[in-house]
Amino acid sequence: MLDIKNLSVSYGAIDAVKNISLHVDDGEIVSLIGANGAGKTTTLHTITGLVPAKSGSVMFNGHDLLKERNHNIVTFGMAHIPEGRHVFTRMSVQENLEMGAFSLKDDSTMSDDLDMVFGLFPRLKERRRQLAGTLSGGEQQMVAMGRALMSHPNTILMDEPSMGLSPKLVKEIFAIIKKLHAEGITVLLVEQNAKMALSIADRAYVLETGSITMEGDAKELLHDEKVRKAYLGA
Amino acid sequence: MSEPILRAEHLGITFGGLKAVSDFNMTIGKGELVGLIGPNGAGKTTVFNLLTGVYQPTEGEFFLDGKRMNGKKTYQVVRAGIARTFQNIRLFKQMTVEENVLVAFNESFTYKMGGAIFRTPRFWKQESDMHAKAIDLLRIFNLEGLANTEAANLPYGAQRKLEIARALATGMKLLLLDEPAAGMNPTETEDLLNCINTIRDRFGIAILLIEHDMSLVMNVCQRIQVLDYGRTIASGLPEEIANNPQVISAYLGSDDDTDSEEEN
Amino acid sequence: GGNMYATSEDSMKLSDNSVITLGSVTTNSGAAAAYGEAEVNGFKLAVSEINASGGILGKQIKLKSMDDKGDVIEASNAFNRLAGEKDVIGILGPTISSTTGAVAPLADQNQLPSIAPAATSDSIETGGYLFRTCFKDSYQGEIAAKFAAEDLKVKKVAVLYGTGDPYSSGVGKAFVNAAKKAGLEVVAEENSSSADDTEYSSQLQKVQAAGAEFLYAPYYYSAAGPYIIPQARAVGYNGYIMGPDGYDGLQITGNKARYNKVLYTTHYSPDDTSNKKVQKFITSYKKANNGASPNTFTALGYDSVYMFKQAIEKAGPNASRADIRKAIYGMSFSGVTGKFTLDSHGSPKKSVIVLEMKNGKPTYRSTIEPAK
Amino acid sequence: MKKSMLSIKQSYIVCAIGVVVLFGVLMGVCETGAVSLYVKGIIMTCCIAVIMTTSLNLTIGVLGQLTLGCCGFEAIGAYSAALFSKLLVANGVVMNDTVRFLLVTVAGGLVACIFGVLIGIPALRLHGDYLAIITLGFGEIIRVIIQNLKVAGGEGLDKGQQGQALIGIDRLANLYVVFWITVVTVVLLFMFARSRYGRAVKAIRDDEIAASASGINITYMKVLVFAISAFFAGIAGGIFAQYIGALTPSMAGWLQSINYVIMVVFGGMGSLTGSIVSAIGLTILPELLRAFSDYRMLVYSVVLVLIMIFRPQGIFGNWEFSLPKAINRIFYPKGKKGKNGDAGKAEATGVEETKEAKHE
Amino acid sequence: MGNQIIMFISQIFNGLKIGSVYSLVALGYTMVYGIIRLINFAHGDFIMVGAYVLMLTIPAIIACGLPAWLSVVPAILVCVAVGVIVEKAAYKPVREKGNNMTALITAIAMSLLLENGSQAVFGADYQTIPTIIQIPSIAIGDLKIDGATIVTVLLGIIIMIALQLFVSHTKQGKAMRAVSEDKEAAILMGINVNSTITLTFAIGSGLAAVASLMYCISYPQVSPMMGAMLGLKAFVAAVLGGIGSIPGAMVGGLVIGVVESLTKAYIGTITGGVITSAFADAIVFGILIIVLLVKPSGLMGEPESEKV
Ligand SMILES: Nc1ncnc2c1ncn2[C@@H]1O[C@H](COP(=O)(O)OP(=O)(O)OP(=O)(O)O)[C@@H](O)[C@H]1O
Ligand SMILES: Nc1ncnc2c1ncn2[C@@H]1O[C@H](COP(=O)(O)OP(=O)(O)OP(=O)(O)O)[C@@H](O)[C@H]1O
Ligand SMILES: CC(C)C[C@H](N)C(=O)O
Ligand SMILES: [Mg+2]
Ligand SMILES: [Mg+2]
Repeated sequence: MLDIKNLSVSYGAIDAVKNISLHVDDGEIVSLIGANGAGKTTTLHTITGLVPAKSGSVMFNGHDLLKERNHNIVTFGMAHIPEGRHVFTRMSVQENLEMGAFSLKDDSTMSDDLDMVFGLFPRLKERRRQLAGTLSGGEQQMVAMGRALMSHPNTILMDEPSMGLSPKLVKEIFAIIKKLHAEGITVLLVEQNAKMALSIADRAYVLETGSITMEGDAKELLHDEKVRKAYLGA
Repeated sequence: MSEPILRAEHLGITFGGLKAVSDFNMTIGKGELVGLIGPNGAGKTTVFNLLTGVYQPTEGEFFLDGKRMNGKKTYQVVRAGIARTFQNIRLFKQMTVEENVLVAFNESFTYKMGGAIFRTPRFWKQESDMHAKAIDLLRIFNLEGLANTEAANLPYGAQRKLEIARALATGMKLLLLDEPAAGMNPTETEDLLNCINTIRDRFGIAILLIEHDMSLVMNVCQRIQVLDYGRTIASGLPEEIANNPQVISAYLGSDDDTDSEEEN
Repeated sequence: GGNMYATSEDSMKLSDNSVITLGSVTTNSGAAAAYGEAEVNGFKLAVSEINASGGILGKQIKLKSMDDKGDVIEASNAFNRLAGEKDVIGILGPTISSTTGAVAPLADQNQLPSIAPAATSDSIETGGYLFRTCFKDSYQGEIAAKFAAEDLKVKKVAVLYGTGDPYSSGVGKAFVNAAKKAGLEVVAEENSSSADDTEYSSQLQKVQAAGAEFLYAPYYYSAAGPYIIPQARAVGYNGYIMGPDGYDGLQITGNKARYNKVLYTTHYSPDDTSNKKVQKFITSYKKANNGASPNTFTALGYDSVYMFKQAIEKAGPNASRADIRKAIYGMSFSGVTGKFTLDSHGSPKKSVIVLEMKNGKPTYRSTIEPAK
Repeated sequence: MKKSMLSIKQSYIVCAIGVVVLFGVLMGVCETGAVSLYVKGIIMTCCIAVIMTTSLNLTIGVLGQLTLGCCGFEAIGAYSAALFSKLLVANGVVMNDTVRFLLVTVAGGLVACIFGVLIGIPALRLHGDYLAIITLGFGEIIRVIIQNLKVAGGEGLDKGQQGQALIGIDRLANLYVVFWITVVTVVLLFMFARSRYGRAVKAIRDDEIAASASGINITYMKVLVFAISAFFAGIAGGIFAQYIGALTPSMAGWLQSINYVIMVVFGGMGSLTGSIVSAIGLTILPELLRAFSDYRMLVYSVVLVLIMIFRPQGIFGNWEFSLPKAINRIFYPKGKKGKNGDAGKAEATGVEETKEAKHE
Repeated sequence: MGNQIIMFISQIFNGLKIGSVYSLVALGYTMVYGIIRLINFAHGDFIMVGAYVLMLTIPAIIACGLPAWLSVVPAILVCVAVGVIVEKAAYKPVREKGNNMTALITAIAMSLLLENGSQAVFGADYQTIPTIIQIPSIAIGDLKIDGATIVTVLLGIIIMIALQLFVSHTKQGKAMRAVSEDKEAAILMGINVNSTITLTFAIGSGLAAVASLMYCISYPQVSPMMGAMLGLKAFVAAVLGGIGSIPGAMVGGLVIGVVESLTKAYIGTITGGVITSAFADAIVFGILIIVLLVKPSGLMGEPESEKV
């Protein structure tokens, strides 16, 4: 379980995240919504150590993530699908997936894991030898997701997985998130597509210019008047 | 009907064996707003790249106001009147917001190097005229307060708007917008929709819009053309497109198949 | 406008100072640093010897050394700086011809006598305040051609030189001209881009194929020793190889036999027992430098200091810079690098010694007197 | 937008006065004999370095293209000027020294400029490290060609001998004239950078694709910048030739070019002030280090590494010094942005046209 | 006629002799460039450091009764140490705070530092290296081929294959590729970016020591400046082959060596003496320029086209 307390992050003079606290319980889907520049990506980046925190604490299953070296975090069972996918463009689809298993000491499960991912994303199986850089945006998103799954995570941070995807792919991606959830994986989901995000999440936080302004049951927030006006374009 | 702003005939391009776009036909009249949609990798951005001279078509031709544009370099196409925004935002990051717009006004300046070096009255006059025009333009997008901010420091939404403002400053007849609402939430998208309507009314230009956000596309486009694997699979009025079974299966996805997708 | 080149009328005299200050401008960093370093070692040895034996006219000598990086601007600045210090009575250096060429007019304008130990280019002569201790390029090329024709009696000669280096190309071209005059057949004229290439096999192979009996390869010891000579032997060329004074200190690598039939013209012979100065120079250098051997540039630097000594002694305790210049002009000098007289352009007329490598050791072969 | 206490045009006048005062000081110290030939020589060297660095800054800092061949153009300018000067004398053309100096220097600049265009058109199709290496290559080719030209060796013209230093060049460079050439260079570069041309160039630096999509002819602008840089490098070369009086092909080498690149980066890319200060600073630094004699270059390289580690954006970043601003700050101290430390940021967003670089 | 052919072949081997050394050096450039996009200008000077270590250790190694070439072991150790220290002390802080250009200047400054530093320690003069190994030359009829050339070429090919296998098939190699493509994503995979970069530097610097050995076998002399021109040529080789590409570095080095050699041998004859062998360097650069204009990413480099 992930527990963030009083976290603040700044880029030089810009305070991107101001004293936020949030938690994600095992097996939950928690959604983090907010306008552009609210600090969502920054929050996720701080959790996995890509950006240093100014103050606060991030506890994950007994590990103080802010004190850990960032490349070790994945070994605790946390995977992060970054904003903008960040696939390794000059590696093939399969190599990308194999990179996902980099942190595993033992790679005997590799072929089973690959089969699992290919089962989830049959399209990737067809394209396993293609360089990831030449894939379409949606296919790259699948690679990013599959790659994260390869590290046997129990918790996945997802940053705008639906960005730039066709409506059909968006539906597919959300279906997969639900399926992961059903398998017991914990998900912290950042989304612009607030409607979809809130409809599959258990709980949600609303981030506004670096601060959490609302939190609660996702379905309730979905019907909250303020949220509807600000994020759902009602 | 008089000569349309844009007429594309059988445009196509191949990347090392891959036909990214083929037999692309389209006409856009003055003041029209046309949508271009299709699955990821269908070739939409590639169409924009063809229309702006980033890539040269391997087949077909296209005309702006009846003038053939094949073989023209990007800057020539832009000067002739086609401007665009980019799917991955491309601003002049280390320049201020106002400078970003002024760069696009470059062709409207007539002072020459000598004028610049000797700071002639013409230099001063044009610089101050352009400054005024730039601020006017920024005002449409509520960006005038940020005129002296470095573009890199703008919030994402503002960056998207600045890209549009910059494109407008080239003084084009046809504006190509590539996923302007990507990464925006529905409320911000609505704000953008208003902006698009404003500029179309105010400048009387034609717009070609790529977008995956159906609420935007269906609301603002007069006609929509759908690409899949580089080919046009449908084109028509928004309602027709929304109900076209081929479009639904390739692009929109049916509302009830979300669960079946993952199983196959 | 400001006249940059006003002369300093109020130049000091020797009597104004309790010590005699000599400035030096040499190349101590960059690609040619090795030569400058060797010269400075020569200066230092001479200065300490002179000071130990009572100085010049009873005064100790002080050396002010400056590095020019082999760069003309740096050399000019360093020279001007020393020229501005009124106690500096003369300059040793610069090291290489290009910086010397830039400094030569400054010496005249500052009326500051300068002795360049090893700048060999023909073109730097002014006949004013700049003098040198070494032969000039054309002179050595001519001597070598004469030697090939008269002493070795070869017919087919070849030449290899670096166009990028004024020394190498200056000597090489002079050789070609003289060789043609001497009736030799120049069967191959090969070039390298610079004088510090490492690979010459291609050109050498052509020299070999052209059937040359004698190869003139004017380079420095650093290129000739480890590269040119072994590579020439490796492509099967077994004829004579001759070089200029740059060969002094030739470094032998690998099989010593490869260096047989290698000759060079130089200023002095280490095994020349007739010149006591040579032996004294070599032993005291070895003593001061942990047994390391001096090379030509050290010897030339060493002599240059003694040239100043002789001139200052002649000019007397009240001499100004201009008086010292007068004393150097046309002087006859006898030092480690031979007995010579400076001509009206400031270059020495020297006898040339030809050394031949035998079993890895340079041995005396003959002395060629300057044409009168 | 921050209001300036002095109008733009007034500020230009202030800068002009500043330059004239500086010149007065220079003339004062020179005429009264307060400075030695050595110091004059260093000032001359600084002027040459300032011209080289500020013009190179246009390509590297403003256009954002790394070139390692600037000394090739300097050498072309130097050799052309030297040979042209000899040609004039050989043909018995009599003219005032200063006129001849200016004439041949500009001729050197023009020849370099022509080569700039010829080399720029193909080279500028490449970017980044590839452009750097191709310009380095052109520099080396220029060096080798000069080295093998008969006319560029020995005494030049008919007496030329390849591979030799070109000597006997009339040393007509006069410090006062060179000072004004330097001022004019800086002013021209400043005016260029602060105009629609400069804006277009900066746009290309930030994003080429977006720049062409804004109607800018990238190739034309790049070649223009390259040609301007080459022109001033040629001017610097012409001055160099007529100051030193002797030229060798090695001046075109890449190591020399890298020296100027170091100056540009060290000063802060895109900052004219930075270029000027670092050109002067890095010219003087090795002179100051003469005290360390043998370890001079070692100390120099250590200083360079340390500065890059602790100040990687260069000493000035992209900040510009502005005399009018400094005056405003002194005489109208109520302006809120008076803190020295924050001056950089405040200036960067301030009224652009008042930024004037003045050299110290 | 036969003579001409033998001459031609031996000219090619003359080119391979220096070319194979360029290749070894270029491999080091390419490794480092491939991962952090930095032209490590000091790489040529690592060779110089390696050569000095050889010079100092060979007598001791021989005194121990071991073959002289074993002194490559201390050379590798010292070069790796120097490479890693340079990376940690200078490049890393600059990479984190500055941009490409400042990193490049730091590399140049580092190169100056190593050159002037070793001059301060060893003096500026050239020093010879004792014979390391006598590799007999091979004679095929009239054709004599230098043994060291063959060994260097073979060694280059072996190293190239080993590197290629390492980079594409081992975990560490994949980590290198991942870091070179996307550092953030690499961290998320659990890759220690800093140690990966350090490892790359260590490999590159170790290669420099091997290159020193092969260089000193053919060209037995050291001086503080020896790395400058060698480094530049090797860098040109790496760019010609396509910087970042391991086989490209190998091919680039050999091509440059052979072009140099053939130019020196034939250009004068072909152009009737108008262009002499002194133009060899210019012709090498000319070829580089033409290749880059035709194929901007070098002979074997991957095109880096930006998708709009
Ligand atoms: N590397 C950076 N340097 C400086 N400021 C940054 C940086 N990254 C983000 N910011 C700023 O921090 C704030 C929060 O950004 P962040 O990317 O976390 O927002 P977000 O909620 O993910 O927005 P979006 O929906 O656009 O992805 C913004 O104001 C942004 O401009
Ligand atoms: N320069 C290129 N080289 C090779 N293939 C290319 C290039 N540009 C585009 N493609 C290919 O052309 C196809 C169409 O790409 P395009 O970017 O036009 O898609 P799109 O419709 O804009 O998709 P999306 O909605 O994801 O942006 C893709 O398969 C892409 O990989
Ligand atoms: C010291 C030597 C390298 C100088 C050389 N003879 C020259 O004239 O350049
Ligand atoms: Mg984000
Ligand atoms: Mg697209």
